[in-house]
Amino acid sequence: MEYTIDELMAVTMARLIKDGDVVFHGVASPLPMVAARLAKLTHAPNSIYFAGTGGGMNPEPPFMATMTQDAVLFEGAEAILTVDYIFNLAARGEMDVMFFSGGQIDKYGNLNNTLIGSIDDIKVKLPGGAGGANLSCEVNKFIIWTTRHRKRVSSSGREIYTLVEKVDFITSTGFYEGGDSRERLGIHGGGPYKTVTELGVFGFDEETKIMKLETIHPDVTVDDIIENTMFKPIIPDDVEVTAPPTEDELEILREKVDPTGVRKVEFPKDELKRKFEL
Amino acid sequence: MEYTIDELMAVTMARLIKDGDVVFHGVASPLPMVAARLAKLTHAPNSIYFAGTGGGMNPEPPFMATMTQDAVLFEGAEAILTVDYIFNLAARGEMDVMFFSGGQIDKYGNLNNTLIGSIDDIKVKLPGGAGGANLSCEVNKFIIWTTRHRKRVSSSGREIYTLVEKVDFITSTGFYEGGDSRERLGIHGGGPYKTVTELGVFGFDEETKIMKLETIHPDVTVDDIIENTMFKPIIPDDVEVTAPPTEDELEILREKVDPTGVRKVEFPKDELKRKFEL
Amino acid sequence: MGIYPEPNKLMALEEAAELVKDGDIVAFGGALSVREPIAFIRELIRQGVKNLHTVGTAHGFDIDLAVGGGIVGVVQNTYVGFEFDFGLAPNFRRAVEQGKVVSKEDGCNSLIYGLRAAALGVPFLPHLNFETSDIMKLHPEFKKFKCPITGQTLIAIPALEPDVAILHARLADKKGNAVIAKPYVADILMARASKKTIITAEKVVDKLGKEPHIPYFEVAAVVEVPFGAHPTALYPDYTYDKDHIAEYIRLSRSPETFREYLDKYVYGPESHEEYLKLIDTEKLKNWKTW
Amino acid sequence: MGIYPEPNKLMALEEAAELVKDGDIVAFGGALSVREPIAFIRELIRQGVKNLHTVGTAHGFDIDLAVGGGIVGVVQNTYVGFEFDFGLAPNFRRAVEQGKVVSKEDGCNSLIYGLRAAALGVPFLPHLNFETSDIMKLHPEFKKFKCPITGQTLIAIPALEPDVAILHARLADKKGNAVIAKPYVADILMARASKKTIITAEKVVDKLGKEPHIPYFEVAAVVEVPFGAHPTALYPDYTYDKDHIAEYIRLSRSPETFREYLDKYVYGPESHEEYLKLIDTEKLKNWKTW
Repeated sequence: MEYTIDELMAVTMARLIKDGDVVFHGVASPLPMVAARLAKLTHAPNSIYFAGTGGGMNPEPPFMATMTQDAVLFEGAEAILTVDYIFNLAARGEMDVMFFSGGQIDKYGNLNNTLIGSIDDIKVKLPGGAGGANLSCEVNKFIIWTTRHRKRVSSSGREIYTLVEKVDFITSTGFYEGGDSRERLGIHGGGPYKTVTELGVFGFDEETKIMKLETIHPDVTVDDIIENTMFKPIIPDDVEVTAPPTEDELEILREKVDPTGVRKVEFPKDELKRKFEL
Repeated sequence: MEYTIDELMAVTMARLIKDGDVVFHGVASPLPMVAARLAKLTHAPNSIYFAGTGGGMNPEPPFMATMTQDAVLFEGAEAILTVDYIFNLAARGEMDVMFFSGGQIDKYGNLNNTLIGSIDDIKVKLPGGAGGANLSCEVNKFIIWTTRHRKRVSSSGREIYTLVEKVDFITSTGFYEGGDSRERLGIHGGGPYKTVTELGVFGFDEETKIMKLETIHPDVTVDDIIENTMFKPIIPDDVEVTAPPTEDELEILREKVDPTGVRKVEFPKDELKRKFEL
Repeated sequence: MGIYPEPNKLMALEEAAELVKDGDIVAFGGALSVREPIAFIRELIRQGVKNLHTVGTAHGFDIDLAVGGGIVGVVQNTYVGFEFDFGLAPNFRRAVEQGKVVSKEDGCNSLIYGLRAAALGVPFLPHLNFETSDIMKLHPEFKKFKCPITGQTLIAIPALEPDVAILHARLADKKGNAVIAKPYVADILMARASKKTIITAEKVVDKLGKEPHIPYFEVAAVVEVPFGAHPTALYPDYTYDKDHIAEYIRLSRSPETFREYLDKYVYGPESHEEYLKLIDTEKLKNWKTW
Repeated sequence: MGIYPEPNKLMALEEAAELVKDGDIVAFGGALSVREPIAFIRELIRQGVKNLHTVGTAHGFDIDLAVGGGIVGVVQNTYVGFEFDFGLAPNFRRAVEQGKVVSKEDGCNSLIYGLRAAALGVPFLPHLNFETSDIMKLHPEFKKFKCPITGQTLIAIPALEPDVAILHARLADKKGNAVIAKPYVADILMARASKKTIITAEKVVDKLGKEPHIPYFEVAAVVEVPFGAHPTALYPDYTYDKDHIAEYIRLSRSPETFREYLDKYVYGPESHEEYLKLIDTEKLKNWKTW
């Protein structure tokens, strides 16, 4: 039996959700959507899933949507909550898991969804961080994901990284300047918990709060990680391979959660050609 | 055609509501309830009436209730709002008219609904001011009413006044210590507008903010007012008699607004024997 | 702060009442003559919990019964009384005048701001100035401060997080999703502000079939108690029981006579079913005869 | 601050759009791919209002069209883009990068706190500290201060009172009572926070027959505009028009090609009815084929 990178990422992200967790994601979040729903249908049946700012509580969609406000995300929902109500859970310390991505992600897990360049000289206006600026300072933990870890080359020949030394603009706060800098300022919430990319999974070093490689995906080497990461992540001596999905997880993912393959839209086409043997 | 004191007070209070006003009252408020509804069926069809903390918006009850949470106050309501939502109108400066009463009412229109005696030695615990403490500092204007203006004698032979020199406890803020004392502290809202009792109607002197007699009811003399009021109200040279209800108002009040006579429950029995010729 | 993800929270009244501890801050739902969780309060009296601190807007029978039943230490409601039907709340008034219960009377909006701060997860909310009210003297926890934006005087109302909200619903599922009933008063806010919510419901069903007013994750326990608001009303199912209240008022004239009330209606019945045999429920159901 | 007691507010789209003035702070309802008041925005572009300041959470087509149509000066939304269907918002991005529009990007919760402060009638609300976010640099009006209760650092978010909220509803009556549709997003809060609300509705009826989400006294104007959210969705009546968006994205690649879009869909049609002839409304209505 084979599986693909989108499936590996979805399952890896799902497994970070514990039973009973309150789980939320924002706009443009196919993988978190799929992961949250998969967790609920596998090991975390009592997790509480708010399907984006549309506010569907524990929906049972027959398939997933590219758009977070799609009607399918209200199918079978136990309630439809207003967005302000959901955000209050975070400030109360009741939002266990959120998922954030970023156009740039730095070694402390700070995220940039706002602009490339500077405030006074905006090279690229990104869509914006939505709830991230506030919620990253409130939720119990957040999981960073990106399907664009691999560096690429711009039309002008410059190398472009997603995982950068320093973000151009901190939209969502990770471990800020590292160490206890976040805690010292009285920022609430636990900060970033893991970073899941198409190459591997990182945690954060307990003391320095720098990203620390935990696992690499089956067709990835530690050198691939180093080459595609602008900053120097902490790399332990023994880096294991990311645990594969189970057959059960794959079946539920493919048949019940996301039969139309919405999870794939986040990936560059070439990534989807990667196949792994179960 | 005859009319009675409950009818005169209801009509007098109703006429203080202008068309388009937002009108609210609290608990234990039969006369305000009847007045608000009467205004809406006569000269103020576009007034916006919230029927107490039950939150019925513009209900069309076939009769009135003694209790402000009674189901009849939701009959025909355009919406049922939560109590916190209604209160916000006051802070926004959008609540035009409220009605407050008090166990004690002083010359500046401060109201006591909390206790007789002092905080450290409570002789009588009154039910409480409900929204008054906050809302009296927010609503555009409030109307004070009482059906207990007449002094009475306690079992120990002491004279008891409702309209007192100084309240034992300020629950709701009138013109506080008079003059510009209320304004100077930055208290919002216009403060008390009129006081309607079973003996007459008072306004407030523009400068001193002391209660100023405006009209007396048909069977009342200025001496009656003086004798039953502990403080010295301002009494102008010419005090007119309170304008009588029109036949229309009486008919609508008796037939459509309050056919069961809920407005009468606030009055001592003897007061209801007073009859006036139209 | 509290999240209750469990799928089945259905329990007996006795078990749910044990979730309320001595000294807890409790918010009873409903108001005045409607939808107060009276069956639950009777059980609290039977269990003899002590020194509860009640918070809420204008209430009546619930607070007076709880005070008369000896389970209350502090009352932070904004009004406690009947209306022009039965007047002052006899047990509440007596207990406060005798110094047995502390009245920490609040204003409706400042009370709501406290609950709202808790619901929002912020340490306080700024209320427009009402420093001229002596209600401020009963609340040393309310602090005057200068607005960091405009410089005006405001009152900081600290977050008021009840240990438990007890709400009587018309319908609930076993998880705790609950449909309350008009008037909603402050119930939804109370559920959100509290550490946990207990739902007593007229009926517990497998599937609600409609949008809940209270989402299940706020709810720690669900109890099925038909006529659970009696003698207050739950519209449109049943109305306020004036005959019962008249008897209550009569028996509340002294602590001794009130003991008769408690013996007959609280301690006497072996169960809620037995209690209901003392009530003419048919009459209450057929109220809508106007 | 605004109360609208009038019993009949029904008016033409043209007349309602005149209520929006140059420089107004405007809150568009809905979000991203749903229930945005697009017919109204087309009329605003035709009337050539200038320099609007938009506020809201995550939006897409509405803001991008308004920016492309030249009526926006400042965007305070928290996200402007399509999702994984069509990616970045082309007109918005170009205008910001060229300095023609100011992006005053906000966080969803801080944006909501501003609206909520306005809804509550208080000058500010205290938000948990997020001083580490550079979003603070785009908002000099947000002030760090010390909590008067706990001493912790908080961020004061000043009241944000839109001049007008424009919400697309499923149903409204002539007075303005309006039933919106799932998802509700921030519409109810926007109506409450704004000086006035304009309701565009699929259908205007004499009697709603159900509880409104928006009470009439917040509403200054009611306009009947079937398919008024097109090309965004209004569930369950019609879905997101991906074909239309694809055409939009294609024509947005330069200001010159975007002029073609405006000529065809905004300036071209004589009326909203004429606009609808350009759309396959049947297909959009029959979306629920899964």
